[in-house]
Amino acid sequence: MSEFSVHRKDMDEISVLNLDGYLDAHTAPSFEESLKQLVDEGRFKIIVNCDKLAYISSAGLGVFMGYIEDVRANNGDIKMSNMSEKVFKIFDLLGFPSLYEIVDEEGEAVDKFSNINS
Amino acid sequence: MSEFSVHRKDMDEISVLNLDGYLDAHTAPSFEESLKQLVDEGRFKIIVNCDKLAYISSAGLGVFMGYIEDVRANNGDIKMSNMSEKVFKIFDLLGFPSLYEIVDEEGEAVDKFSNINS
Amino acid sequence: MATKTKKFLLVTPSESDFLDIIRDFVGKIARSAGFSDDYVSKIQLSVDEACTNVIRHAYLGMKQKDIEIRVELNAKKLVVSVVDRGRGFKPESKHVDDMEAYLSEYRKGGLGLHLIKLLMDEVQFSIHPNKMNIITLVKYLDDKQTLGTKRNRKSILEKPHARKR
Amino acid sequence: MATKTKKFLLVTPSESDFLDIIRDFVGKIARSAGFSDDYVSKIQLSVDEACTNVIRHAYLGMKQKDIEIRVELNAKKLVVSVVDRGRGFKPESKHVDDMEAYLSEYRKGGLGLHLIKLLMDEVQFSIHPNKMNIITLVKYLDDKQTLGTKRNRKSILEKPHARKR
Ligand SMILES: Nc1ncnc2c1ncn2[C@@H]1O[C@H](COP(=O)(O)OP(=O)(O)O)[C@@H](O)[C@H]1O
Ligand SMILES: Nc1ncnc2c1ncn2[C@@H]1O[C@H](COP(=O)(O)OP(=O)(O)O)[C@@H](O)[C@H]1O
Repeated sequence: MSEFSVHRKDMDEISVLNLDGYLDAHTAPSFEESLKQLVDEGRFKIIVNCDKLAYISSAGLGVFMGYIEDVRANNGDIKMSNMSEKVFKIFDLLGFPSLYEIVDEEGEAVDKFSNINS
Repeated sequence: MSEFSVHRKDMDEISVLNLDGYLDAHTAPSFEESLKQLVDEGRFKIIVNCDKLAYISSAGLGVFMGYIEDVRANNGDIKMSNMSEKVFKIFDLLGFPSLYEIVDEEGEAVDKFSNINS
Repeated sequence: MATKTKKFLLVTPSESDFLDIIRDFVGKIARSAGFSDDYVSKIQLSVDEACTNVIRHAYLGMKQKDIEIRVELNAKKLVVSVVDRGRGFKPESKHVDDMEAYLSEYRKGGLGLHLIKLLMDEVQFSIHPNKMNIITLVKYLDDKQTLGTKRNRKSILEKPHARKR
Repeated sequence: MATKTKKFLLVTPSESDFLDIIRDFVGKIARSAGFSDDYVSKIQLSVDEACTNVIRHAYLGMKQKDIEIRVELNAKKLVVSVVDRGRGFKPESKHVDDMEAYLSEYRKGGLGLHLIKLLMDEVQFSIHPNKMNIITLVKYLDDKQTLGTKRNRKSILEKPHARKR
């Protein structure tokens, strides 16, 4: 079975989801559950830290697609950070960088959310 | 393919073979080659350091069996050290500790060879 | 590695639990063939996508069915066929022409076959509903794919990474 | 995991190059069944031994032959069958009765089947030379084997570790 876990960290208005392991059709529901939880709580400023994300398939990409519209309609965003070269290549291949903000470090994503607030 | 390598270190009369990885039917010939080389050079005081040995099958055990008689007939020995719990269990299951000296640390094996010399 | 073709077969239940077994199986064979890590990853992802489709679509989620992964390896290429005996589909109708339009629709799925076509050198379909449906993925062992050169982080779609808001 | 039986199949060429693929395949299934690391290792080693025998003995070293590994898993047990279509053998004639005598002869081989019998709960043979030879290995999923308790380093043969010289 694919190893995968999500760890959540709340900082004021912003929530960070740390993804760890293999995000495929088997583990996508667990990531989806975490995103849904945030949306249900009305927390729309979301950073997905991919530092420990070893792998992503289209089932994982679909989770991002499934929430972005709703989140943005609520004045929020899903930004991604700390992506490995390998994982970035897949996002890039599908043109996701034109739709999602992907930054090198989590801190940059925090700053971008803060700038919007100020 | 199974990953495996042998690194040799000579110290006076004693030679140490450091095994690294998976010792199975595919990689046993490489270990056998290293042992044969020592015997060909007349180096019979042999320590096999198993610190990085992750796995052993009977094909690997057979290599030890194939040289021990010859080595001992030449006043030498094959001693083993730094075995993980997992690898030791296999040696133990087959009763190898009654035939081979298996010590915790490489240094102990060196001492045992030196005591014989003095 | 000899020039003769080497054949492998893996059959697992059609459940997502076993995608990691499938990725490992294909990955180990691709690595033994000399593909660079980068290409091993591409092959693994493509096979994952094809198998995920079998799990999700071929048998409408029924778990007591099989996924069959056939691998043939020779000095020139690696060929992976993913076989199901489910309801089949029309591959030509599933084409994603315009990724930009796709993304703007915020669709959740439909990227698997597109990814496979981007990642593999050749993709063939042989569809016989409820008899045998085969998607065949081919990757050639040329120098480029075995050298393991590091690509730039430049978008192949040539767009800026950060979206303007 | 449901109580229904799940079936897996792996076929590779009969070459030692692919023993790691076989160990990984069986290891992942055993782990998914809930076996402790200790028991996963025992199952992997047993299957390696059975496959090594096929590679070395069944086809007299010919490489263009297959090894077939069938796995069946249910709530009670894991059953692995290693199948060859080679020359067969008489399993009962290969028994190692006395390990002490064995070791004193400094024999190089002949430990594989002995190990398998020590490591698995049940071992069955079905030999039909040049048709189909099957060694079936069974491990039960009882509490002991899934808890992963650490055993002592005490010899099961109850002998001192270091040999007197
Ligand atoms: N093996 C298959 N059996 C039946 N239908 C399939 C199969 N593979 C693909 N399809 C069909 O092709 C469509 C597109 O597949 P894909 O591009 O992987 O996206 P997704 O699986 O996310 O829908 C699927 O929605 C399904 O209708
Ligand atoms: N699949 C097989 N096909 C033919 N002969 C076999 C097979 N498995 C085992 N044997 C025979 O049984 C003997 C004992 O096997 P084993 O205990 O594994 O030791 P080893 O392989 O080191 O000889 C082998 O030497 C071989 O003659």
